[in-house]
Amino acid sequence: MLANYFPVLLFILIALGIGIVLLTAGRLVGPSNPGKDKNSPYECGFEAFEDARMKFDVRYYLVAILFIIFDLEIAFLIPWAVTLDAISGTAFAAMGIFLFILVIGFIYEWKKGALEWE
Amino acid sequence: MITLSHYLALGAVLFCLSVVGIFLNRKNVIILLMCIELMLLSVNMNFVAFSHFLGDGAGQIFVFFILTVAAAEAAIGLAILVVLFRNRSTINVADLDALKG
Amino acid sequence: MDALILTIWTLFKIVLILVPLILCVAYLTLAERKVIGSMQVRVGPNRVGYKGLGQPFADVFKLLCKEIIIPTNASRFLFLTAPILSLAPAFAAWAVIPFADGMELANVNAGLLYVLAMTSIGVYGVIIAGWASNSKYAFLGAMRSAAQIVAYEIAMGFALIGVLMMSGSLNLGDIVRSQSGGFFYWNLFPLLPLAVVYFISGVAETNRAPFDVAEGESEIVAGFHVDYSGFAFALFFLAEYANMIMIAALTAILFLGGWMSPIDGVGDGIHWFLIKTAAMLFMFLWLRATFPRYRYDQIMRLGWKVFIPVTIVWIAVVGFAIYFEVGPWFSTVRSGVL
Amino acid sequence: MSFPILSLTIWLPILAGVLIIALGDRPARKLAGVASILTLLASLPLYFGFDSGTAEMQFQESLAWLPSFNINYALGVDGISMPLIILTTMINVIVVISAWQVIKDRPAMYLGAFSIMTGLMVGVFSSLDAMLFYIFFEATLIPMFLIIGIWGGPKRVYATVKFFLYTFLGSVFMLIALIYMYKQGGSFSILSLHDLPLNQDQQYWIFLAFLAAFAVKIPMWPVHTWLPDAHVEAPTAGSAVLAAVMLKMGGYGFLRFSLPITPDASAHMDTFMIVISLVAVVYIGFVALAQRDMKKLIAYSSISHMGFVTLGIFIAFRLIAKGDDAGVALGLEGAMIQMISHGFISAAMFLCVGVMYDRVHSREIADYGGVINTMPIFAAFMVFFAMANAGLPGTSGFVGEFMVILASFKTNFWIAFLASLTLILGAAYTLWMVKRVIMGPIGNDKVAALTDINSREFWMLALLAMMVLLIGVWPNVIGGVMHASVENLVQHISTSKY
Amino acid sequence: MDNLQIATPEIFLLAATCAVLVVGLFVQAKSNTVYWLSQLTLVITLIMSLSQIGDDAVTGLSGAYTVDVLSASLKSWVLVIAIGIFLYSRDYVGNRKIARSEYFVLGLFAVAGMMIMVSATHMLSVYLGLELLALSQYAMVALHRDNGLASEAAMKYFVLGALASGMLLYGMSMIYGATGSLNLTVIGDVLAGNSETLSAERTIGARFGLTFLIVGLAFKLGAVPFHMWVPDVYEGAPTSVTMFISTAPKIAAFAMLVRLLVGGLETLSADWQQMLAILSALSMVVGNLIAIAQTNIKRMFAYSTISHVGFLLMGIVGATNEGYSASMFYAITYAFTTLAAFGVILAVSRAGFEADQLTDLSGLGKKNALLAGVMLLAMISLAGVPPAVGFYAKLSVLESAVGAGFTWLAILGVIMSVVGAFYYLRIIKIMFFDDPADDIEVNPAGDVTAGLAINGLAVIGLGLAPGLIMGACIAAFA
Repeated sequence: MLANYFPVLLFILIALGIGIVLLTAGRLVGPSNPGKDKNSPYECGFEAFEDARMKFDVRYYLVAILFIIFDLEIAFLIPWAVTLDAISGTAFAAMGIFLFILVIGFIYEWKKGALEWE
Repeated sequence: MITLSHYLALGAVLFCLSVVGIFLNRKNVIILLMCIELMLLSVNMNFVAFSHFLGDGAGQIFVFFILTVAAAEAAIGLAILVVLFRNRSTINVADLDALKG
Repeated sequence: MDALILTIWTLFKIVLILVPLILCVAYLTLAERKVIGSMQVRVGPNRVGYKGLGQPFADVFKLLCKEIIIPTNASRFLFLTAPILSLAPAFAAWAVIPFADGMELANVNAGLLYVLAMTSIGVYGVIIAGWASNSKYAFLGAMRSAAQIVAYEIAMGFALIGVLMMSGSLNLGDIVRSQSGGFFYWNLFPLLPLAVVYFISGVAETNRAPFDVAEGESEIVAGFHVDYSGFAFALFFLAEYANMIMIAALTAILFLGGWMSPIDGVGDGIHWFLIKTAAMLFMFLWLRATFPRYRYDQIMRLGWKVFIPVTIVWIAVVGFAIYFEVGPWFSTVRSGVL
Repeated sequence: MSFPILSLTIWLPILAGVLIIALGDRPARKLAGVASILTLLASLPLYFGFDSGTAEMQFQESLAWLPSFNINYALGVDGISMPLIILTTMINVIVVISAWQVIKDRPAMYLGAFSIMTGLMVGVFSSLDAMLFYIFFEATLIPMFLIIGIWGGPKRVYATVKFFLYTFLGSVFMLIALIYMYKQGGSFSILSLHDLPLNQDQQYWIFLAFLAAFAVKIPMWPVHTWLPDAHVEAPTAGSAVLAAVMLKMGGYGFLRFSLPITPDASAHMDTFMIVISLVAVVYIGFVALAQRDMKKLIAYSSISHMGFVTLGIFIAFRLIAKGDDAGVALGLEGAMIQMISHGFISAAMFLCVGVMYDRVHSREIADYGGVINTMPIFAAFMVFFAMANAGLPGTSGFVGEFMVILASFKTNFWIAFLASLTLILGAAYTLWMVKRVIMGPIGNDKVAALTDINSREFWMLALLAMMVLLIGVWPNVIGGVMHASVENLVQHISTSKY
Repeated sequence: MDNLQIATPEIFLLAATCAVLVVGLFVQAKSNTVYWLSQLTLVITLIMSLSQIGDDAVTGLSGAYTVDVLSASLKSWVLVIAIGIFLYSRDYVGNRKIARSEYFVLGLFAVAGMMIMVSATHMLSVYLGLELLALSQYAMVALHRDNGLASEAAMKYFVLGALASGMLLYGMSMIYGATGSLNLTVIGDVLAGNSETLSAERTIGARFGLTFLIVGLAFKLGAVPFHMWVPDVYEGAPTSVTMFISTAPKIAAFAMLVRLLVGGLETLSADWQQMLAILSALSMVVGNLIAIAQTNIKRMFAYSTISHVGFLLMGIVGATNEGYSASMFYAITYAFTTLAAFGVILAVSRAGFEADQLTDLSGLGKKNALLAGVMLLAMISLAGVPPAVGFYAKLSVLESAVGAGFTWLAILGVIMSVVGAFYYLRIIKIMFFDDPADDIEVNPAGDVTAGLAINGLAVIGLGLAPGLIMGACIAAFA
C-alpha cells in the first residue's frame, strides 16, 4: 500500500529539484549588475510612496473565512460520495440534512451580502 | 518500523510546540491562531495513530469532526481578528492590554 | 538491491513523463500564439526555425541569459522560493495521472486527493511571490489571485464530488474505468453542469484569461510576478502552462473517459487521452481569444453566486438519482461496478 | 397535632412584614401595630399554656422539609426558649411604638423589616432542628443589616458590614460543625444531637466551632468590637432589638448546643470561658466608664452583662465537679434570668437615649445636663432603668446577677469577688451617666427647650418598666417555668459522653 | 438509526433555529419577530424536554446520546434560564449596535450545544456539543462590533477557549488510546476491568489523558489557575452576553464534568479527586479575594463565578452520589440566581449607559424597590445566607465534602464564603444605603419586571422549599 507512494515522493523531490536547478542556472548564466534604481520596486516610474506591506481589504479575509468553511464541507462529502453505493438510507439522509444546513448558511451569507465584492 | 510510540512522540512534540507558541508568543495574534491549529493537528495525529494501531475506525471519524470544528474555529477566530483589527488597528498580542486579566 | 533497481526504474519513468511534459509546455506557448494568431487572422511567430518551431527554445534561451533582479526591499529567501513552490507541485501532480490503462507512475488510492493537494499548494507560490516582492502591484495581484483561486476551488471541489459519487473511488484509474461503455457513459453527460463548472473553474484556477485579473496588465501591470525577471519569471510561466495541461488532462480523465475511445472497447489507448487533453487545451486558447477580461466583482460573483449553487443543486440531483437508481447513467452505480 | 402556635408566631410577623413592605408607606404604621399586637397575643398561649412540670419540648410541630438531608421543620419550646420568645414578641410591640413617629424615611420597609426579624428570631428560639436553627439564626442578619445600613448614623455602612461579617464568620464554623455531626449521626434534630456520642477530639473541635458562632453573637471579649459600632450607628429600635434579643441568641446557643452536645469539652474549657467572662465583666465595665457617648456606654454595659451570662453558664461545670447540683441550676437559671432581664432593661435604656436623641440629635453625654428640669417624667423612667441596669434590688437586674454571684461563691471566692465588681462598676458607669445627663442644672439651651415625653413614649417605657419590676419582685414568673428544663439540662451536662 | 427520537427536542431546536435564522434575514432590524420566534422555540423545546422527565434512561445514536433523569432535568433548566436570558436581554440588545437576530440565533445555537453536552455519553458528542456552545459564545462576545473591549475580550476568550479544547482533545485522545473506545460507558467498563484487564502501561496512559482532560475542563469552567480569561471576557463582553456566559453554560459544564469524570472515568476517581480538590480550593480563595478589589460589576461577577466554580467542584471532589447531586443543585441555583442579578443590571442599563460600575447601582433601592429587592435576594443567595436558595447549595456541597473526608476543603469554603459575603454586601450597601447619583427613572418593560419578580421569588421561594429541586438532583444520581 504505502509502497505505491514511493514514486510519488520521488516525483515530488525531482520536481523540486528541477525548480532549484533551473533557478540556479538562471542565476549562474544570467548577468548580475544590481543597481539602486533597478532594484527598487516597480511603481509605474514613481518612487515608492510607502511600504508595500500595507493594510489590505478586509474582504480578502472574508473570502478566506468562507473558503475554510466550505472547503471542509467538501472534506465531509468526499468519503460519503466514495461510499455512496454501500451506505444506508440513514447515511444518505444525514448528508441531505448536512447539505441542507449548508444551504441555510449559504442563504444567510448571500442575504447578508458576504458574497458581494463591491 | 514506525511504531505507535513514534506517532505519539510526534504528536506530543507538536502539542508542546503549540502550547509553548501560545504562551510565549507576544507578537502576533495570527500566530496564536496557527498554534491552535497545530494543537488540533497534533491531537489528530494521536487519534489517527491510535485508531490505526487499535484497528478501530472511531478515532479517524473523530479526526474528521475535529477538522471540521477546527475550520469553524479558524473562521470565527479570523472574524474576531478582523473586528479586533478594525477597532484597535493592531493585532499585536502585547497591545491587547485594555483588559487586565 | 531490489530497492535500487526499483528506484532507477522509477526515475526512468519520471523522466519519461517529465521530458514530454516540458516539451508540451514549450510548444503550448507556441501553439497559443499560433492559434490566437490565426483566430485573429495573423501568422504568429514564424522566424525561428521552420515556421517558428524553434521559437520556444529561443524564448527559453533569452530568459536564461537575462538577469534575475531581486528588489532591494524584497524578502530574498521567499522571493526565490516562490517560483519553485509554484513549479514543483505543477509537475509533481503528474505522478498519479493515468495516461492509459495501467500506464501510470503510481497507482494510488487517493489519487484525486493528491492532485487536489498539489494544485492547492501552487497558491502558496503566488501568495509568497506577491508578498516577497514587497511591491504594491505584486501584493494586490497575489491577494486577488489567492481570493479567486480559493473561491473557485470550492466550486471545483463540489464538481469533483459529483464525479466521486458516480465512480465511488478516488483512484483516477478507477474513475476512468467507471466511465466505460462508450461515450454515452462518460461523466460528461450525467454531470454536464458539473463538467462545465469544473472546466471554467480550472480556467480561473490557472489565472488564465478571461479570469487573469491577478496579472491584469492594464491595472496592476503583471500582478504577483511584476518584479520577477529572467528565469525566475520563466518558472512561473512554466508552472502556469503545466497547470493548464494538468487541468485539461484532468477534465479528460474525470469527464471524458480518459484513455477510452468513444465507442465501447474500440481502440482504447493513450492516444485518446492525448486527443482529449489537446482538445481541452484548445478550449483554453479559444476562451482567451474570445472573451474580454472579467471585472473582479464579476469573477467573484460567478464563483460564489452561480457555480456553488449550481453544483450543490446538481450534487443533490445526482445523489437522489443514484440512490433511487434512476435512468441509464445512475442505475449501474449502486450495484457496485467496482 | 394541636394548633401550631409556634408556626403562627413565626409566620404571622413575617407575612405581615412582607405585606407591610408591599403595601407601601401609607398603611404601614397601623398595619405594623396590629401585626405586632397579634403576634404578641399569638405568643402568649405559650406562656399560659406552658406545662412547667416537664422538661419535654412542648407545642411541638414537625414536618419533613428537606428529606434528602433529613432536615425537618421541627419546632418546640421548653423552659429555656419559651421566655425568650415572649421577650421577642414583647420587644416587637415596643419597637413599633418607638418607630411610630420617628421614622420618616421609608417607614414601610423599616417596620416590615422589624416585623420579619421578629418572626425569624422566634424561629431561632423555637427550632428543634439544628439546620432550621441555623437558617433562622443567619436570616436575622439580613434585616438587621439593612436596618442599620439604611436608617443608621453617619458611620452606618462600616458598622453594619462589620456586624454582618463578624457574625457571619462566626456562624459558618457552626455550620461545619453541624454538618459534621450530621455525617456522624445522620440527623439534624437538636435533641438527637444531644445524645450523639462524640470523642474528646470531636468535642473540642465542635465546641470551638460553636464558640466561634455564639461568642461573637453574645458577644464575648475579645470578639465584641462589632457591638459598640453597631449599637452606636443603629437606629434606636435597632439597638433595642439588637441588645434585647439578638445577643440572647448567643446565650441561648450555649445552653441549647454547646453545653449538651459537647459537655466534656465544655467542662474542660470552663476555666478559659470563666476567665474570658470575667474579663468582659470587669474590663468592659471599666471601658464603659470611660465612654462619652451614651449609646456606646450602654453597649459596653451590655457586653459586661452578657459576660455575666456566660459566667453563669460555665460556672456550672465547676459546681458539677463539686457535685453541687442545686448550685449548677442556680447559675444556669441566673444566666437565663439575666438574659431576659437584660433584654428589657437594655431595650429600655436604648429607647431612653433614643427619646433624647430625637429631640436634641446628640448622644454625647456632654451635650446634656439637667434634663430632669425639663423632662421630669422621662427623668423618672431613666433613673429607674439606670438603677435596674446597675442591679438595684427589686428590679429584674438584681435577680439574675445575684443568682450568678451566689453560684460563683460556691466555687471560688475570687471568681465571686470579680463578678461582684460588676455591681460596683455597673452602678458607677450607669449612675454617673445619669448624674451628668439627668441631674443638676440645665446644661444648655437645647436642654432648656426640651419637652417631656408624649403618651406614646410614656406607654412604651411604662410597659418595659412594668416588666422590669414584675421580674424584680416576682422572679418566679419566669424562673418557675424554666426549673424543669434547667434540671434536665444539668442532668445532661453532668454525664460524660464517653 | 437507533432511538433517534430521544433527541427530538434538540432536533426540533436546531431546525427551528435554522428557520429563525432565515426569517431573521427577511424581517426589519427593529422588529421583535426574531425575539418572539426564539422564545416560542425555547418554550416548545422546553415542553418537549419536560416530557422526557420521568422516562427511563435511554441510550441511542450508537451509544453517543443518553436521555436520563439528569439530562432531562438539566436540559429543562437550561431552557428555562435561556428564556430568562432572552427576556432580560431583549431591550439591551435592541438599544445597542448589536446584531439582534444574530444574538438570538447564536443564543439558540448555544442552547442546542448545551443540550447536547448534557446528553452526551460519547467523547465525540461531548466535543461537538462543547464546540457548538463555545463557538456561539465566541461570536456572541464579539457581537458588539464597534467596541474595542468586546473584540479584545472575544479574542482572548477564543484563544484560551480553543486552547482548552485542544487540551481536552489531547486528553481524550490519550484515553481513547488507553481504552480503545470513545464511548464513555465502554471506557468506564474497560477501566473498571469489566471487559478486559488493562496493562499497567495503558492505565498510565489513561491517567495521563485524565490530567489533560482536567486541565481542559478547568479552563472551560474557569477554575483557578486556568481562570485568566474569565474576568476579561466578563468585562469586555456586552452585558447581555456576560449574563449568557455566566448562567446556563455552567449547568452544561457541570453535566460535561459529570459525564466525563463520573460516567467515564469514575474508576480513576482517586486521581481526579485530588486534582479537583486543589482546583476547588484555589478557585474559592482567589475568586473571593480578588473579587473584593473590583469596582466593575461584571469583573466582580467574574471573580464571583470563579469562586462559585470552586464550590461547584467541591461537590464533585467527594466522588459520591450525594456530592454529584449537591453540585448539580449548586449549578442550577447558581445559574438562576446569577440570572436574576444580571437581569437587574440589564434592567438598570439603558442606551448609552452600561450600568457596569458598582456605583451605577447606587440608590436603586429608592429608584425602583422591586429591582433592588430582587438584586438583594440574589446577593444574599450568592453569599450563601439563608434562607435564600444559595445557602442550601452551599450546605449540600459542604455536606458532601465533609462526608467524603475533605473537611479542610469545607472549612476553607465557609471561610471564603464569608469573604465573599463582603463584596455581595457591598452591592446591597450601594443599592440601599447610598443616594442615587441621578434622577433618571428605572422602569423596565412590564414583562421584564414580571420576569425579574418571578426570578427573585424563585431565589427565595426555592430557599423555603429547596426539596423541589433537590429531589430531582438526587433522583438524577440515584
